[in-house]
Amino acid sequence: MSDMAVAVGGVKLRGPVLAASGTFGYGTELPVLERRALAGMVSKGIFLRPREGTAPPRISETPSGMLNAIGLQGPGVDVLIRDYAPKWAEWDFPVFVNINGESALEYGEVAARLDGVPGVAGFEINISCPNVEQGGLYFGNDPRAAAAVTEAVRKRTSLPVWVKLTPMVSDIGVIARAVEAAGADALCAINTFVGMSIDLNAYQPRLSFRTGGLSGPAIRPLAVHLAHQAALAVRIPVIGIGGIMRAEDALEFLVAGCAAVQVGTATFVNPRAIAEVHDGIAAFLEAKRFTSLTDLPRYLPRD
Amino acid sequence: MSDMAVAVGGVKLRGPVLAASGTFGYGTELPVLERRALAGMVSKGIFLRPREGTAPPRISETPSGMLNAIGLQGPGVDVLIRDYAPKWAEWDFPVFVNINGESALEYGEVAARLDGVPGVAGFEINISCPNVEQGGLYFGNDPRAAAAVTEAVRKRTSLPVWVKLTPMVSDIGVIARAVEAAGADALCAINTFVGMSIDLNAYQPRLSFRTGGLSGPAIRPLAVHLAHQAALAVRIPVIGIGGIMRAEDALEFLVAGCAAVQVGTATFVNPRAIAEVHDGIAAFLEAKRFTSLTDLPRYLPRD
Amino acid sequence: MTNGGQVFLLDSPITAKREVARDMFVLAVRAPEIAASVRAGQFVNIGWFSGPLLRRPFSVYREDGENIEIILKAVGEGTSQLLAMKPGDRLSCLGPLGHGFGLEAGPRRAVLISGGLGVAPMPLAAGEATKLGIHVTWVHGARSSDELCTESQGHEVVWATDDGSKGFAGTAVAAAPDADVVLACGPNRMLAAVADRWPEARVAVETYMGCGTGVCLGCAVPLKRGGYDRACKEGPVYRAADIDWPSLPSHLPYAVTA
Amino acid sequence: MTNGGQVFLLDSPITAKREVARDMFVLAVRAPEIAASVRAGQFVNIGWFSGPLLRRPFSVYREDGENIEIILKAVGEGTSQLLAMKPGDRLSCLGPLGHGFGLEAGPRRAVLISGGLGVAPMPLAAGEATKLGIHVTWVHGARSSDELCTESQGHEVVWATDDGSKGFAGTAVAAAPDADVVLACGPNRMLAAVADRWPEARVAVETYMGCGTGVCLGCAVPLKRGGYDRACKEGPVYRAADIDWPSLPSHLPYAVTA
Ligand SMILES: Cc1cc2nc3c(=O)[nH]c(=O)nc-3n(C[C@H](O)[C@H](O)[C@H](O)COP(=O)(O)OP(=O)(O)OC[C@H]3O[C@@H](n4cnc5c(N)ncnc54)[C@H](O)[C@@H]3O)c2cc1C
Ligand SMILES: Cc1cc2nc3c(=O)[nH]c(=O)nc-3n(C[C@H](O)[C@H](O)[C@H](O)COP(=O)(O)OP(=O)(O)OC[C@H]3O[C@@H](n4cnc5c(N)ncnc54)[C@H](O)[C@@H]3O)c2cc1C
Ligand SMILES: Cc1cc2nc3c(=O)[nH]c(=O)nc-3n(C[C@H](O)[C@H](O)[C@H](O)COP(=O)(O)O)c2cc1C
Ligand SMILES: Cc1cc2nc3c(=O)[nH]c(=O)nc-3n(C[C@H](O)[C@H](O)[C@H](O)COP(=O)(O)O)c2cc1C
Ligand code: FES
Ligand code: FES
Repeated sequence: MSDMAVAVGGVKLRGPVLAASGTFGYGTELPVLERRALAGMVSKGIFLRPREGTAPPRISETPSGMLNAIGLQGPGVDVLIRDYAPKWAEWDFPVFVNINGESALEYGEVAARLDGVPGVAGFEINISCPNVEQGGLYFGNDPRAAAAVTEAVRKRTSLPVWVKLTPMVSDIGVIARAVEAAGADALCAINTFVGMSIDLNAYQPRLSFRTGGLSGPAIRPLAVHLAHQAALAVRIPVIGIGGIMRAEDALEFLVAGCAAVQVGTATFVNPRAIAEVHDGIAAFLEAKRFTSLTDLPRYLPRD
Repeated sequence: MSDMAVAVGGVKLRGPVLAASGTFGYGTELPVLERRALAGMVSKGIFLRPREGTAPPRISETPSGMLNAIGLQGPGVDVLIRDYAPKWAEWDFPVFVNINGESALEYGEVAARLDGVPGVAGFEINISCPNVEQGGLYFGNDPRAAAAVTEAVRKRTSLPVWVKLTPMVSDIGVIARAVEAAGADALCAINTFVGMSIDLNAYQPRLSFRTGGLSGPAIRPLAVHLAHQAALAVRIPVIGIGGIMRAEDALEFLVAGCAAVQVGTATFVNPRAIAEVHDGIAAFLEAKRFTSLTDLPRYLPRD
Repeated sequence: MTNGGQVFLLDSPITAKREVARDMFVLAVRAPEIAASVRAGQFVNIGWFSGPLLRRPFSVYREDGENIEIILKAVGEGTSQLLAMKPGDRLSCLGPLGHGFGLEAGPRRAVLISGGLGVAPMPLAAGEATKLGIHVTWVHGARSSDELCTESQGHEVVWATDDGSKGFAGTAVAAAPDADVVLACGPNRMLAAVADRWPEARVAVETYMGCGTGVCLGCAVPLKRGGYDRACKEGPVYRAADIDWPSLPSHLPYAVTA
Repeated sequence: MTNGGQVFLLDSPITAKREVARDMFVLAVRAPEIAASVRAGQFVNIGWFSGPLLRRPFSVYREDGENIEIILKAVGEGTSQLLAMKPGDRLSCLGPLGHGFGLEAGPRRAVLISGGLGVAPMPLAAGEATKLGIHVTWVHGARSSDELCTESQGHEVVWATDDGSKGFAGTAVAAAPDADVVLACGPNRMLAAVADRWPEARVAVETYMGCGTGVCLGCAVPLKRGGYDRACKEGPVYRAADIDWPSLPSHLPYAVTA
């Protein structure tokens, strides 16, 4: 067996495949799961306070993809600490909390509350939220805002801090470097792309929120490109995300320069997707006679 | 029969469905085509001088999409004028030339040469080209550069000038308004998204150019969103492009606020796609008892 | 109710197919583990090779210990592909999922109300109720007699058609008598009418589903008390009075054509 | 040559399927218009319902006036789906496309060299040559005897296997005699060897194709004189000496497994 362990942004993981935020709940819901292969999970995005989420319809299928507008429904930090963290503390893989806020201060506050709570291994900052202080534009589009959020969290915790990038930018390298400089331990690339789908009976968007985030295999070539660009831009590890259904898809991200990957939408289709991706990567390494995942050739021409 | 005619950016078209640049050659190649439904075509992107294009492999299939890196292979403006324009002059639909350049000046020069040539009905400016003067960044990402190109072309021709937007921007409305102010008669949204796909035998990108443009149904929800955002931002008409395979797909763009659409990749799959999309829109209007395409309800909440 | 039970992920061959009304078909698939444990009102989430990205949820229509059945019409891409398949072709079945009707001994008379494809969970419900010694009246409605699935079960069966071409002329809700327990499934609009008349009715609602397993929060059901439940976990069966009906989308294709 | 001919877009049922070597199959589809006009070396571009986005190009293997045949192995998603289909299932066939070998009366002896699936255009080529009074020697190679498609045609047939398990031990190129006309099809690497020995050979090359109809410029074939040709229009058959072989990708799945 090849060695599948990886070190990513302040933690050692038993494998390269994690569960992506919003597609794995709080780790307690999924049936027929095989936990042995799970290197770690990122919990559903949380805010300081409870959020109801958006009105239905919240999802809509598209060619090889899906749009979602869940609106970050969640119970808020206090319930997370009370109901879920104690369970996480018993598991044999780390749980990262996907944190959200409407201001840099709020992000910092969420991190501070969770810092030191048993079961919380680290943070993934979701900078795809609208920046309420600066008129609703997204933190993730602006290098200064993205850096400010990263710093605000960095100051309030000694746990690993990962920053999850949005793809809706003209140069992801700029944002990547800004959050690296602000103290991120790793980058996660990428979150969903904004999309829209129209209901031709109602002459209006299918989703009540109008737009939604596109995920699934449709976005994979875009995600591989953006993760690769991020990896070229920084020295910290990059975790690749977007449309991974099978081991080959994950290997594309790894060869493109990612240290690990997250599997999202695939889990909806196949609750065992993560185990299958993990096993498939292991089989690939065996077949190619690599003794360890670190031997996998990477395509990272820094020119 | 419902009235399918539309007026778009300086021309009256017999229907709302055009052929997209790079997917219809020079209009002379395709077999089994049904021209009756073609409202117009945009020819393959042209530069001032001949271009060889990129080395193969140039294309790669992805889930519900394809990546291409053709490298704007083409014979240059002079050959276009000599070999193709005379044919176009005989056709019963307008031909727009997709023009490209490495500087604003070059774009203007291409337009000037083509201005007044019989068979050339107008221009579609492709601002997804790298701006050589400003270090290879794309014209389409920068509102000033995009406006400069538009002005450069506007000054050299009295034919309709359409500007084709790139989706790789954080706010398409900003670019849309900039080129509207610079004199564009219509916007075309959108061009392909940059993507990458990795060959796991070679441990390098499948395309020799490394990255390619993603087209096809995979991008449709993103394209509908961006075309809608562009339509909200400007008063000039927007022509929707991206992943249209069937009439329903085209209708999504039209309801989202577009005046017309272009069909690209679908033509590769089905050389009769444009006719089928056209006929399907007509059938939809009949079924809903709209006497004209202009009666189709549009979803354009300007709030 | 029936949650917390074990869920299975099975590679199931289609074993039979029959037409039960105009354009309405029943597919049987071999899924012994699900057949053995499914309760009325639960569903399976079905995927297949070269199918659409997401699985499709279907109520379990009947089971014979070895096979489960689902009932469907071709209303979109997924159902069209399913109905193009033949015995021997394989489906991936995830289930049983969700809370069912949760019938228990006690009540004397049950009325089962179904509209169109809302017939789906009723054979199992009729069977469970009968076993519990409950008298079952099943009222089933459709637009016209040729769209009515007349496979029936229960002590009394009442047909209703909008056009009066078979049985009662009008909706199933209008044709239904009162009872100790009311179970209903059909278009969300019909269920809203059920909720008006019998707030305590147990209704199986329909939503879009991303995962069917409780992780995506896509299947939000708006609640009267505020907030949202997951149709795939807390539902799909609800107490009628608990749902904020005006906020529940009623234009889903299944519902519309049901 | 054979360009400029009419192209047809047909909805064609699969009419037969047979295995001709290990994992190698021939599919017949009803396509009378294409069968009547196809020339050796031309191809059809095939799509199907719920298939991958792009069509897949296949050389026409044989025709009987009513049906055309293609020969393939499951090497990827498209070919796997095609081989899962059954007689009666429908394919969309666009063709005949491209320039064929363009055989004309004149030469006395022709050698046809094929490697693996490169057998595909040869039965038509052997037939055309024979009709023109040309003596045909067909040299066909594969890795081993079980991978060798032995459906053969022509005046002389020579087998070659890399492992010597049937016929000549070595490549088809090494086994081939000289002749007035050399036609070849197989992995691009093999064709490069053909070009070394017979610069005037007519070779059918393989590229990725977006459209098959000349509009996408995806099928670029690098030319010795500089620039690129379109395999789907100016090709897929070329004069061997015209191609810039080192720049032509040689790792396509068909080619690799051929
Ligand atoms: C708990 C539950 C039980 C169901 N039981 C049955 C049944 O027994 N028989 C039956 O015919 N149908 C049933 N449905 C609805 C069935 O899942 C839809 O008919 C089916 O998803 C439509 O899919 P399609 O691919 O044909 O349509 P499409 O329009 O192609 O579907 C496109 C997208 O919309 C989603 N979608 C569309 N309609 C629905 C819908 N009504 N519900 C959920 N998602 C939808 C699909 O999942 C997909 O993402 C049930 C739905 C739920 C939630
Ligand atoms: C002119 C011509 C004639 C051909 N004749 C035959 C034949 O007679 N028998 C046969 O088995 N194969 C033939 N091929 C190759 C055949 O098209 C490929 O085997 C097939 O496309 C592989 O598809 P796949 O979906 O199984 O593989 P995948 O790997 O799933 O294909 C993925 C993508 O790559 C493209 N692709 C992959 N391989 C090739 C390829 N070799 N050529 C072109 N595109 C490719 C596909 O179109 C698709 O876009 C021919 C190719 C060309 C260009
Ligand atoms: C239903 C759904 C909910 C999601 N919720 C979150 C979230 O709360 N926070 C976050 O950072 N990303 C969220 N995501 C994005 C995913 O984590 C992931 O970045 C994206 O879906 C792309 O990966 P995939 O294609 O593998 O799904 C969500 C995605 C989906 C589909
Ligand atoms: C092979 C190929 C070549 C293209 N060439 C051009 C081009 O020369 N100029 C241009 O503006 N757009 C070009 N495009 C982009 C298309 O015109 C269109 O904007 C894009 O493909 C999205 O539409 P679709 O999904 O319908 O294909 C090309 C697209 C493809 C697939
Ligand atoms: S369908 Fe995903 S949570 Fe219910
Ligand atoms: S395959 Fe499109 S031009 Fe040849």
